[in-house]
Amino acid sequence: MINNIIYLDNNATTPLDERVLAAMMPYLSERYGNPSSIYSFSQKIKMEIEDARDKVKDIINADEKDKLIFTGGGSESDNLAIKGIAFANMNKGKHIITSSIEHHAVLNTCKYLEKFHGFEITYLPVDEGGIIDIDFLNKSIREDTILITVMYANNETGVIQPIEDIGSIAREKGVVFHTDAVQVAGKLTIDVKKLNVDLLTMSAHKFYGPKGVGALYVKKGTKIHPLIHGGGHEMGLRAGTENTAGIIGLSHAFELSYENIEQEQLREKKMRDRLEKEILNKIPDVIVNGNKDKRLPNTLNVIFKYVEGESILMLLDSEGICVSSGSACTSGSLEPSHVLLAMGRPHELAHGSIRFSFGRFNKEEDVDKVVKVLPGIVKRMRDMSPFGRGKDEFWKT
Amino acid sequence: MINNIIYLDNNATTPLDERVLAAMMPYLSERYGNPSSIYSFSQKIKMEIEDARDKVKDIINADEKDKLIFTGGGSESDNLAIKGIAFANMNKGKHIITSSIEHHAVLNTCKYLEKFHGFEITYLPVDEGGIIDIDFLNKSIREDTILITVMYANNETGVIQPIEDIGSIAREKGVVFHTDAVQVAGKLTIDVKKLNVDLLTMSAHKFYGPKGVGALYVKKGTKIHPLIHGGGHEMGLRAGTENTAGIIGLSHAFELSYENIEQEQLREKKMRDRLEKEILNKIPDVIVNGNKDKRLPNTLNVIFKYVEGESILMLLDSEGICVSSGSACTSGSLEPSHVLLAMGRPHELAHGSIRFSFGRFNKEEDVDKVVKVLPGIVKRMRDMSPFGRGKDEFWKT
Amino acid sequence: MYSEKVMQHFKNPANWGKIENPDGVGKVGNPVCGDVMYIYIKVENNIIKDVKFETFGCVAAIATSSMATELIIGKTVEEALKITNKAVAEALDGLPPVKMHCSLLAEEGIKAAIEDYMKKQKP
Amino acid sequence: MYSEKVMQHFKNPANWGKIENPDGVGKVGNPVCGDVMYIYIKVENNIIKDVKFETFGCVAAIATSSMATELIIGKTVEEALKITNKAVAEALDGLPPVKMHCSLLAEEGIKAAIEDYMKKQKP
Ligand SMILES: Cc1ncc(COP(=O)(O)O)c(C=O)c1O
Ligand SMILES: Cc1ncc(COP(=O)(O)O)c(C=O)c1O
Ligand code: FES
Ligand code: FES
Repeated sequence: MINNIIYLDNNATTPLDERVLAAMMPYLSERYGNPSSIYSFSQKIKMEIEDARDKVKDIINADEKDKLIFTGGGSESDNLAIKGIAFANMNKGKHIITSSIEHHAVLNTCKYLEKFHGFEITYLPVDEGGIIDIDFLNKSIREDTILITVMYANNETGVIQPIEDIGSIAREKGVVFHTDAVQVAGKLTIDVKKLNVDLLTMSAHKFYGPKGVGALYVKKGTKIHPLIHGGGHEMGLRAGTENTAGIIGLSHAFELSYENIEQEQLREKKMRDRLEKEILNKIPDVIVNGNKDKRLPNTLNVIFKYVEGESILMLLDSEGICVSSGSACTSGSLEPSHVLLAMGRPHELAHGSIRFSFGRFNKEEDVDKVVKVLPGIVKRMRDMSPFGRGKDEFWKT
Repeated sequence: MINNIIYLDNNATTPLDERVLAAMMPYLSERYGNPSSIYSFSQKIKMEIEDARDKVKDIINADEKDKLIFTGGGSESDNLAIKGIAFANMNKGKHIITSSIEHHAVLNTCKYLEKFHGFEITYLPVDEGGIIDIDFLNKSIREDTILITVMYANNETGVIQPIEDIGSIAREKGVVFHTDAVQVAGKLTIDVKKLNVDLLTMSAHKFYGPKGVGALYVKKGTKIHPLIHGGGHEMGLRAGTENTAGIIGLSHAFELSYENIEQEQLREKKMRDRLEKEILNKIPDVIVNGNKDKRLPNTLNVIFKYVEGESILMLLDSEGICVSSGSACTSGSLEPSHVLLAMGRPHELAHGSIRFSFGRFNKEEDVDKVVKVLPGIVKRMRDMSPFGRGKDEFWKT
Repeated sequence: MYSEKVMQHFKNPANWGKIENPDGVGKVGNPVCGDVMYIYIKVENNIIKDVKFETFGCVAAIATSSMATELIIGKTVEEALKITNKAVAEALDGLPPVKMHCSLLAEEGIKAAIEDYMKKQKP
Repeated sequence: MYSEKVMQHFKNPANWGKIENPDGVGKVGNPVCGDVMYIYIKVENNIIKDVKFETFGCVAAIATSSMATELIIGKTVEEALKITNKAVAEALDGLPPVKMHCSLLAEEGIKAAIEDYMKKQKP
């Protein structure tokens, strides 16, 4: 990348891969036709969209008759899945099960249905490692449960949920199951058949594709309402002139991600693990969040006790290092991370987490740079804080 | 443009202007940050998005406190407006007024609310010229009417509706008023204050911007629910990581469209009028659809009696000429145009319309080429048809 | 959307036009879309010697008209009656699903023309 | 998001640290976010001679702590009591709306420290 920043926020968004941009360019210039038009100029574009769809379906091992709906992003896919299932099946019941650590696109959609459309929501608790309680799930399923929606991996901690187990339970009880796989798509292999999911969300800009385009996998026979009504685009499930460049970009980016996925996982894991080790070695009073055995290979979420996350983030920023504190879309809000709170972290600690997330364009030097400046930054902020070793004992952990 | 096609389908979509693409490029390469992240790399992008928003607001004469929400396209904006108002105000009433000639993004959204959420919809009729019946509107407003949604100009015929009048009536009666201005944005000047609208839809790809991004103007104080819930993006009204390139593209394209709008209107009108005249001169039994005094300057919708539209379209396609028959997103469907039916055209005629829509990149030569081949094409299809002069009298007009 | 073969038949349809003094005429309308086909046949010794069509309809309607007339020319009346719309569509390398109904015009047109011919044969 | 000035004060805050044997100490917490500020003052002849802070809080909390201490140093106790969070925020060229509450920490910290000082003055 051209910037001389060290970008360690790949769970927030990723750079657009140059190869993906190259694949998109024709659709941003001479191939501008509306895919719904019936002259050949447009029909060729329509066919390329269908090829793009088939490619993605192949990679996630979807059935030929399953649907893959292109949307305007991960949030839209989540909303389409949840509201679409809720409204199409409310005659059968109005109970939905989700978890307490979902992304806001899921959480706030559930809350909306609860508040304004008479649905009842069960929020599954998680353990200290951030993994949902399967027993609780089992006990929560009722006659009128129409949907279970649990994310595949958490964006803040990278913790991977037991989707396959949830899927078997859901299938056994005949409940529709949706998973938000935004943080998994492009990072781990996905097999919708093995997972027993009925719906699965992905978002292109998390795997080196363009922003503003996502997809929702919908298993054949799933009864669902569109979120965006209108023309018959996307098999009648998502109206609107197709974002041709975006769709081609999503598909190409998705394909590229799986070209040598295992190698890339190892490469990122190595950097992540070294950063983790160095931080624990060099900085006292650090807590690593999330079950270490069930974590995305690229994500590290740590708490530096006695200081707030934002300050560290901003001092790293002055060193040209981009990381996040809480999830990107809640920063600017005051609430501490709902994910860390759900994992039992006290309020002050939840407020102080920093997430490092590696990606395709990171190098080992990036770790070196962080390790060089981070201890000083943390020390400086701790000195400025009224708490910490030898100071007031404000909290205990 | 690089293609050697003659593109006369600018109401379906427009080429992306090279200048717009150039403005988008940084956001498709080195400026990839997520605008919600708080480090400076991203905050700068955030500021540029806000500038883009302000530019569009300025052009439509919006108040500083009014909102402009960036969405995933015209259809999403329509759905956000209609469902957003409907669900946020259903405690006040469940009656919505729309017209019988709306785009499917409006029509099918209304039908959905009617069928599944207990709303009642009144569909305003139009006259032979395609203009809605204002008296009928006046009489249709009830105590429980919570929304009037009437399009600014029709996509098939280009007929412009009396939005200002509708706006005054709506304001007087205290009913929220939305207009789908997808076919007007970039073609005519828009002044939301003068129009008395509360919500207004636009879509970038109709004014030489990118596909997959739109906007919804929302007057301050309008009570509305989001369509896509999640993070607090777009003032809490549209969750999802911003399509940065798309937003910058929309804004830049919108600005460019108004740079010399009057000149461009005249230029396109001249071509359109010449085409109309030549067709009427050279081809018998032609009907021009839509009130000629209230028509977008770029649109010409004609019926060639005794033949079907699709055949003409496909023969024009073999000559490299792109036009449409019915609206793009309903082609592939079998129904004749609901717009022409609403204007009182019999079924067989409604089935046979062709729309020519001019744009920024058309030249007078394009008219010449159409005029050269069209009479022969129509004659050929008429010869093949069992109807027409001296043949069976199948219908009368 | 349409196969090459459909487009070929649409652009250069075989047997379009009228037969003066035909032995049978079929006039059928498509209930789905309102489109119309006229078919004229000339029969000699129970064999379809000539056939022509006039169609007001879409690309698929015209292409299937053309293909159907090609399929029945030189066939016996009985053979011609066996031609189905599916056979016509297959001979055209298929039709888009929403356009399958269009091929019914041709099947029914042929049937109607043969019926008309048979009626006229009865004394 | 943050003004230049906020970032300057955040990166190089004035008067952070502790005063040994202060004349007054304020320990306040922000009810909105749970963040905490300690403020220490030294007073001579009713004039604030020295001030230091320790803050556990966000960028805005630290910048306002720094600015507030600069604003009161050298002022009389009465003058210092008149400093509002708005004045501190303005001196920093403003704060983002969601961050306005952070500036309350500084205002309240100063008040608490002066109150503590006054209490100690009473015989
Ligand atoms: C009048 C009108 N409204 C809405 C739309 C939908 O816009 P989009 O295709 O960008 O979703 C269109 C065009 O397709 C249109 O012409
Ligand atoms: C787990 C998860 N779900 C959903 C989303 C929303 O995706 P988008 O921003 O593309 O709408 C994100 C990222 O923002 C995410 O991390
Ligand atoms: S649509 Fe009528 S025959 Fe094809
Ligand atoms: S967020 Fe707590 S002081 Fe700013």
